[in-house]
Amino acid sequence: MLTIDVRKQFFDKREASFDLELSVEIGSGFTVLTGPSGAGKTTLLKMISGIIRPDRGRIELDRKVFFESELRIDVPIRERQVGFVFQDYALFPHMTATENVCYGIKTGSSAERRDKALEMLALFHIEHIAARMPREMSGGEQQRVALARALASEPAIALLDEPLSAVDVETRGKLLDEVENAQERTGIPFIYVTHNEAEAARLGRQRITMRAGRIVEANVVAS
Amino acid sequence: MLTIDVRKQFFDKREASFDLELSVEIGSGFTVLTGPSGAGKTTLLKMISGIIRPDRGRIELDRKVFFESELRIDVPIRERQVGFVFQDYALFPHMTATENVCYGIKTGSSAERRDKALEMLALFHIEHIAARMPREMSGGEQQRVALARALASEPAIALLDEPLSAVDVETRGKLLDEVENAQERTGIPFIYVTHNEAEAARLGRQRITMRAGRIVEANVVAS
Amino acid sequence: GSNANRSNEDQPIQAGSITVSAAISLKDAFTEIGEMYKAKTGNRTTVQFNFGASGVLQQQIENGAPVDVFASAGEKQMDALAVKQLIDLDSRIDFARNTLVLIVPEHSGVSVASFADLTSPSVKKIAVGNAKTVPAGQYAAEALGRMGLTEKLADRLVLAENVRQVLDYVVRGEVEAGIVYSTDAKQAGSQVKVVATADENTHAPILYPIAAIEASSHSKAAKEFIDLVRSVEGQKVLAKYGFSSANAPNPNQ
Amino acid sequence: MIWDALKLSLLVVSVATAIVGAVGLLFSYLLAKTEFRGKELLDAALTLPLVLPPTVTGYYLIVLLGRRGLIGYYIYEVTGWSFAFTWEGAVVAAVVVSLPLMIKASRASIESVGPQYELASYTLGKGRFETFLRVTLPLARRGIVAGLVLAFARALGEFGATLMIAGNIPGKTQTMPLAIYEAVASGNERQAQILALVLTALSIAAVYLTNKMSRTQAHG
Amino acid sequence: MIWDALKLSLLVVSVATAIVGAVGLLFSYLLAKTEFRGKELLDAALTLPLVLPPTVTGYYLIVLLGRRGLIGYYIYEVTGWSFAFTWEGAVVAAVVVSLPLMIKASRASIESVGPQYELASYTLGKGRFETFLRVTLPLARRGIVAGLVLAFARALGEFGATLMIAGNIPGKTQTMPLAIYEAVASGNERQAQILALVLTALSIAAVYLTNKMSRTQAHG
Ligand SMILES: Nc1ncnc2c1ncn2[C@@H]1O[C@H](COP(=O)(O)OP(=O)(O)OP(=O)(O)O)[C@@H](O)[C@H]1O
Ligand SMILES: Nc1ncnc2c1ncn2[C@@H]1O[C@H](COP(=O)(O)OP(=O)(O)OP(=O)(O)O)[C@@H](O)[C@H]1O
Ligand SMILES: [Mg+2]
Ligand SMILES: [Mg+2]
Repeated sequence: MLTIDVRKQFFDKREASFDLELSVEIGSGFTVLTGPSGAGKTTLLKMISGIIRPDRGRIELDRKVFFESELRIDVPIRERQVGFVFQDYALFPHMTATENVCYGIKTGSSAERRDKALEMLALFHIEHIAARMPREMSGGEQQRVALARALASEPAIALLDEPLSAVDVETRGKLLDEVENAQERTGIPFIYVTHNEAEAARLGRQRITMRAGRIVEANVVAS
Repeated sequence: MLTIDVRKQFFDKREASFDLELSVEIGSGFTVLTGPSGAGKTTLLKMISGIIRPDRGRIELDRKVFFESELRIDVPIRERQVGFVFQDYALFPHMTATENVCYGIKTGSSAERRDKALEMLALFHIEHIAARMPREMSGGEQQRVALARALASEPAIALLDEPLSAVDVETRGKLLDEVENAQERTGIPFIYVTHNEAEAARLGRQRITMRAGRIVEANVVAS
Repeated sequence: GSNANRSNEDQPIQAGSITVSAAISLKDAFTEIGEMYKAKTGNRTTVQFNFGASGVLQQQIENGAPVDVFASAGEKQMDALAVKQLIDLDSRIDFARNTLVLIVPEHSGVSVASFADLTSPSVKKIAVGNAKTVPAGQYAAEALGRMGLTEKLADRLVLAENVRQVLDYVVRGEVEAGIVYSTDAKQAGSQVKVVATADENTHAPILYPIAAIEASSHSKAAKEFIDLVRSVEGQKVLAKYGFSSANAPNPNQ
Repeated sequence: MIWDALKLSLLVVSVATAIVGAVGLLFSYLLAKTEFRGKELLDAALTLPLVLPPTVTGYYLIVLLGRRGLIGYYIYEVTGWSFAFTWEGAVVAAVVVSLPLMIKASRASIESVGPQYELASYTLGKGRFETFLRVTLPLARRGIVAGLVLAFARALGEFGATLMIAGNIPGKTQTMPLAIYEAVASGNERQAQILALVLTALSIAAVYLTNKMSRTQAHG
Repeated sequence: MIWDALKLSLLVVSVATAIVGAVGLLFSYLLAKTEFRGKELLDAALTLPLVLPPTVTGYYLIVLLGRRGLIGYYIYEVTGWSFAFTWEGAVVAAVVVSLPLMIKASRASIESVGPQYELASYTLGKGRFETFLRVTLPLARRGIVAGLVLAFARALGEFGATLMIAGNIPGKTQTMPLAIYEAVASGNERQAQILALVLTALSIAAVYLTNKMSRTQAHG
């Protein structure tokens, strides 16, 4: 279970240009996060992962406190174990697809880690680009490497920021199966940002809709 | 009218890992370009704009030869006047939204260019981020700045590589209106890459579907 | 000191090597004497030379550099060490003498035949060592002063940081004239012409002092080296490179 | 004396840094963005003034620019003027020794700018020059500023080559480092310390301000 | 003599470059990635050895490290050994004068690496050190190599400070630039030219090879 209760403002000069304030408890399994562009979806994921620090509030995953402004707790990013698919991928430009995926795998010999990486690439139908550098991949291929990298790192929670937006409809269907499998296998919470109604409908046992920094609709399975 | 007849191969070590070969004539107006991830859509747009040089062949827009391998013609990018929305946006990181859009506007005093830039931003519902730097924008906001920048530069052809993929469904509908308006106003060819069936259906008088570097279906209004 | 003229025949020479810091103008002569020294000791003791500007050598010694013998191109540096009691005063002795000469480029359109000619308007630039840092410059300044030329030449002087620089300027015709030691002029060969020699009484005698360093752990070998420099053979080598004996009157006079 | 040397140093350094900035950027651009035969060799050769003892560099400058030098001869014949013993000679020396620092640092940073921004600029109808000025340069800013700072500091401290070509004429070509050297070598420690302090303060202040300024401006 | 000086130069330069590489990266990292009081002042102060005439730097080194120096005294008391007139002294001189070049160039390039890659690395469970080594360093490669090349060249050419602290003892502390100095000062022009040629060739070859190597490897 993920508990979030935070406030965060961005400023343009002196004026607050964006004001996020929300409080929600999210159960395990899939949660679809939607909302118009600029609603604060990415900002929320970045706060959960520790990349953006809330002005105040509390974030807690399965009794482990990630952030607590009163107690001055702020667990470093690397200890939060989030698998993050960034909206702009953030693939390491100097590593091949395989090396990108290997990078986050924590256990096993180097041969084992390599095998696991190749397996992940195959899962997302990009085994043929295993040896390619990011700049030699198409947009959709890059996005799938980012997804493979995040899920291969055995995270405690997966934060997927529009992870299939650049992939064609046909392929996307197959990949969604794999993402769902991964969630079921690991049992960890997946937060999945999407603008795609079909995706949302398919994944959404839980669903949160944001607008202008607020939750306008929440359908969550929590205490 | 845009005439394309090209061949391009990418190599992984010695082996050709991707082989594009196609020949098509595209009339003015909207052309929707679809196809699975890795089909070669971006590669095609980059060849039209001059960013990627074909191995051989010919590209011609309205009797103006852009590329011709036999005659060794290769018009530089800047003289082709393409309005390109890149799949990864490529916004100038050191300029605000307004400055990014202004950069490509060729005529008018600096005040006029500024006004025009702000107008374009308003058209795409992002006037509130006019003074923000790219790193302070959400994904969908960045994408719209890229769209505004490309269309403000008064191109001879617009190459839009999934220009609304990061924008929510609701907003996207309104933006599509504006893109269609822009095409009608200017009368230039728009090539629009998308995975979204709704978008494709709405824009597609002409439609090209690619797969593995070949055109598998073309419905074009040409000669 | 003057009791350094002991015989070195009856004393065994230590094995190992000694370090001699010497003014760079002594390089050729001292290198040769170094070989002689080595041969004399049956190759058991060698000399490591540390050639540099006298001022630099002085500062190294002041800061504890492991040196056994110091041979300076000027008294000033040796005096500074003496004051700080860093040299073995008994071993200090002048071992060579030099003279100051006026040189002009090999092919020169300006006629300069004496120091007095330097005031001629066609002489635009004169290279001399920097009196504050280069011993040769110090003597040159003194000489020009005695000749009453200081004021008149003040804005024509280019101050070099070593004698080599003066030679380079003159050889390359950047200046109409320069003042160097006769040994330097001799080294430059036909590239420069010596047109005048400064009178001995226009400047303090140009003497090269040598001394053993107080902190040296090879004081016996150090003194033996000094003795060798002072010996007939040593003086012969120095003469070969244009130095005259410290005691003898200047042969050019 | 301090005052004269300081004024002269400031003059020489500002002119030299301006020249190094312009020439250095030109070279960096050519090395980073164009292909030609012997390019890497040129790059390697450009580091030479760093390797050769400054006195040797100064000697070559005299051989080249002196009154009877390979180039200097013609300058002297035509104008009756020569670089030797002038503050302009000091500028030449400072430029030659500091140029490699500028070029190395800025070439690297120009090459590190992702190509997508330049390509975007071309599609917006901009030529190479405007693209370089408005896109590449600002994005390579840090490395270029670092190069300029290095060049500035090196020019400020230039000593060996300056001594050779410009001579050491108090009030005319005696820059701060020459004055310091003179003080140190003549055992005038007190004056050396004062001079070194002034030079140190000047350099720290300049570098500090540059850092501050380049960091408070928009960062890419 | 050439041979001795060449061997010694290679020894001194390789040890010095290795030290400068390690220490320089540490400083660059601290300056680029951490915040502390007086940071920009430290950065500015680090350029000082560029500004001071090398002889003056050497003078301060000997005052510090000489047998009677502030630090050197204790070293000597304890170990009976001193930096003065040793090749290790030459290494210290080379490190001090070339460190600023390394730090300036590599700090700028480390700062230019987009934060998204480091953040991605953290989310993948990597600590600061591993992230720096495997992500930041390779992405800042060009600037770091430029810094190393500058430092190498500067160390190879170091002369003034070396003369002061290490002396000029053939076969023991006489590096190539000192040998050139000695040859020039004693009027041995032929030898000076040969030495300068060897030094030039060595430096061009080293820089050229470094350039080639760093460019044929994967580029980000
Ligand atoms: N550093 C910043 N400074 C100022 N405003 C910011 C900053 N970062 C984000 N914002 C603003 O905060 C708002 C929320 O941004 P966020 O990236 O969370 O949106 P989002 O819901 O992910 O949108 P999208 O679907 O377009 O990616 C946006 O309006 C954005 O412009
Ligand atoms: N420089 C390169 N070297 C090798 N292969 C490349 C290179 N650039 C692209 N490719 C390959 O060419 C194929 C076509 O790429 P392209 O970017 O045109 O695809 P796309 O149709 O735009 O796909 P997407 O919808 O995922 O963006 C891909 O498989 C890609 O990996
Ligand atoms: Mg977002
Ligand atoms: Mg694409």
